[in-house]
Amino acid sequence: MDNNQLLRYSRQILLPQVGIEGQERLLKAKVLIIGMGGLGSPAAMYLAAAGIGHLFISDFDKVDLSNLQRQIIHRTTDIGRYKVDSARDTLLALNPLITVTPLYQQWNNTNLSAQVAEVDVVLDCSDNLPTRLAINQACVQTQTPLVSGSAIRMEGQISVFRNQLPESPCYRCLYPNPSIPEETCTQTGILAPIVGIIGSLQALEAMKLIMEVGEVLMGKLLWLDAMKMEWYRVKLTKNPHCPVCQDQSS
Amino acid sequence: MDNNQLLRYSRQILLPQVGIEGQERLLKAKVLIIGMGGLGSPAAMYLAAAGIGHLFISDFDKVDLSNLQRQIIHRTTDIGRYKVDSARDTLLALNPLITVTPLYQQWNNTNLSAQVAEVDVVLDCSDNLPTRLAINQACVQTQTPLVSGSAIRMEGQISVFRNQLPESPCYRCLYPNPSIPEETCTQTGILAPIVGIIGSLQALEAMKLIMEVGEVLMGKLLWLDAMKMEWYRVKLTKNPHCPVCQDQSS
Amino acid sequence: MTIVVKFFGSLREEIGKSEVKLTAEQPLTVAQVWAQACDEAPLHHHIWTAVNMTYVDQNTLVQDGDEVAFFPPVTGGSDEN
Amino acid sequence: MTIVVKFFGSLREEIGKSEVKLTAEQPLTVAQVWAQACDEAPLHHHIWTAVNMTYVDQNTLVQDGDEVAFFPPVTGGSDEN
Repeated sequence: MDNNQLLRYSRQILLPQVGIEGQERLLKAKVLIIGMGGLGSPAAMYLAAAGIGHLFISDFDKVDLSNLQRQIIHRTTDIGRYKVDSARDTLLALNPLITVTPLYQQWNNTNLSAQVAEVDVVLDCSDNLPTRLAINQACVQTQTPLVSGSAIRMEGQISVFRNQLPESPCYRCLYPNPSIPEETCTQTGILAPIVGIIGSLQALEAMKLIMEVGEVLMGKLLWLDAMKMEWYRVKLTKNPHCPVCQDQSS
Repeated sequence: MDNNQLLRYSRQILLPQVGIEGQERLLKAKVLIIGMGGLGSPAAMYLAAAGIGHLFISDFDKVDLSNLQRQIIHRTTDIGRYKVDSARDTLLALNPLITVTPLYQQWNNTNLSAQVAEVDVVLDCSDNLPTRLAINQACVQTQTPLVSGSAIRMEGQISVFRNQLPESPCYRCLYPNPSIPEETCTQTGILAPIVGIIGSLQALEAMKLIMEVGEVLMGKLLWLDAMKMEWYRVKLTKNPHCPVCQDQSS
Repeated sequence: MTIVVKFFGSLREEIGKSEVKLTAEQPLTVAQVWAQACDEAPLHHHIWTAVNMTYVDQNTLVQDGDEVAFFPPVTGGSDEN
Repeated sequence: MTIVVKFFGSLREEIGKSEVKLTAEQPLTVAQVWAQACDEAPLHHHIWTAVNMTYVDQNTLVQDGDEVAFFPPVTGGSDEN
């Protein structure tokens, strides 16, 4: 690190849990964030600010006026641009010392697994269950840790799946029957700050994974009830019949 | 609201807890945010995105390189500018339909109370106990609700003080003896996403206060232990000997 | 046996109550707890269930003194246009 | 009487333990619980204390079965230069 970096990151290098070693790990890390919407906005901005060396940001969509109520990485003048272009501009304006790779494509099992295999941590900031299940499968196959967040209505949830550890449940363990009603913010709505809370928590857990400090939410799900402002902490166990992670470990 | 506003805010108007009436309340609301640093950045961005009609943002400081690790409202090219100028630019780029008033002054008891009396809710995003106590005093005097957040190290806390209600504790009730050691991020450090979590929570509680929906953290303190990723919910009671809120109600 | 039943988030608002206390003569599964607490309303398979804050499936048997929680999985997201 | 003592956040890391079980013959205040759990180390007046997750002052008497938590107030912020 040069003096410029030492000063920029000084407020976290000061922490005994980070130090020079922790900051070096962040600078060397590669993180894939899938979705540059409500969750991806704060997650990417905090990881960029903190100095994650290489961010891969993925979204095939364009910025729409109705996104701006909560997707704080985009600006009104970005309407109509690809979200990953708009997001890359914001991230590099925040921290020009990092590398940002925009990914425009839609994923299939093959190209997603190949991309996931390139990174240290994946953040699922997507908006639908089929995509979430595909991301989980790629992370289990490649034994890549996954920080999964979601938010809708006045609710949010986050969990961490350390897919390199045989004792870790995977995201699919939670859905023995994945044919559940689709919910999107288009139909259901979301209060703006909830994505800020969950997306920031995703960035925090990703940094802890990279620096190997503290306890992450492995085998635990935090569930936010924003109307009551209560957090529920639910213990998760590996599903012995899970078609994704059981296949993998046998 | 015109069609442009209806579309921009559609994802929260859809919520039964918000609707047209809730959005109208947000559009009419005036919120004072004291501090455009780590907590003020996400708090202001989410309140601007959600359509709070008039944001008063206060900070007398200028942007420094060491801020950019966590203060995501500022850009690298903003170094040396007043934080409130840099923040105003970001907020209006996010949502040009709102009004943003930058406040550059340092506060004394008189001018702070006068400013607080102008708004519906105050967010304390400041960085030291004397300022926090002065903000509390002004909010108690003017019976203005206060959303108090703070973050340092790997810790954060948030609470809401509804100073118009006689049963509400005030911030000073928590400090029978306010001569406690100063802690700033300059000496102690902070991990970037923690301010994102607490600042977003402050925006959420402010919106619930304005719309009068749900239960806010009155008489409750949420305390985040980011190393263990655990939230503690502590019940607060009014201090019968509090020199600030007891004076007021007698 | 006595069981505390809780409903979280939007499910609480749908059901119209946040907590119910049940007494039962014989062992119940989580699904049967729901039926008794919600006047036989159908329990959709996508609703998550936790016993004493551990995620379980709907056929799990509940013990005396257990707390059973029902809550909606959050699968959506806000990336959409 | 038996008391569970917990240390949160950076205090946990300073003290080097997260939880202690105490037994006592006679009633103790919160401050005395600290002294017994922390080998008579001084309890600074700025440390917050909660009994059964309710904020209390350090002279509060603790009852059998109570959970006593110690945690540092977060007063700082990150607005500084």
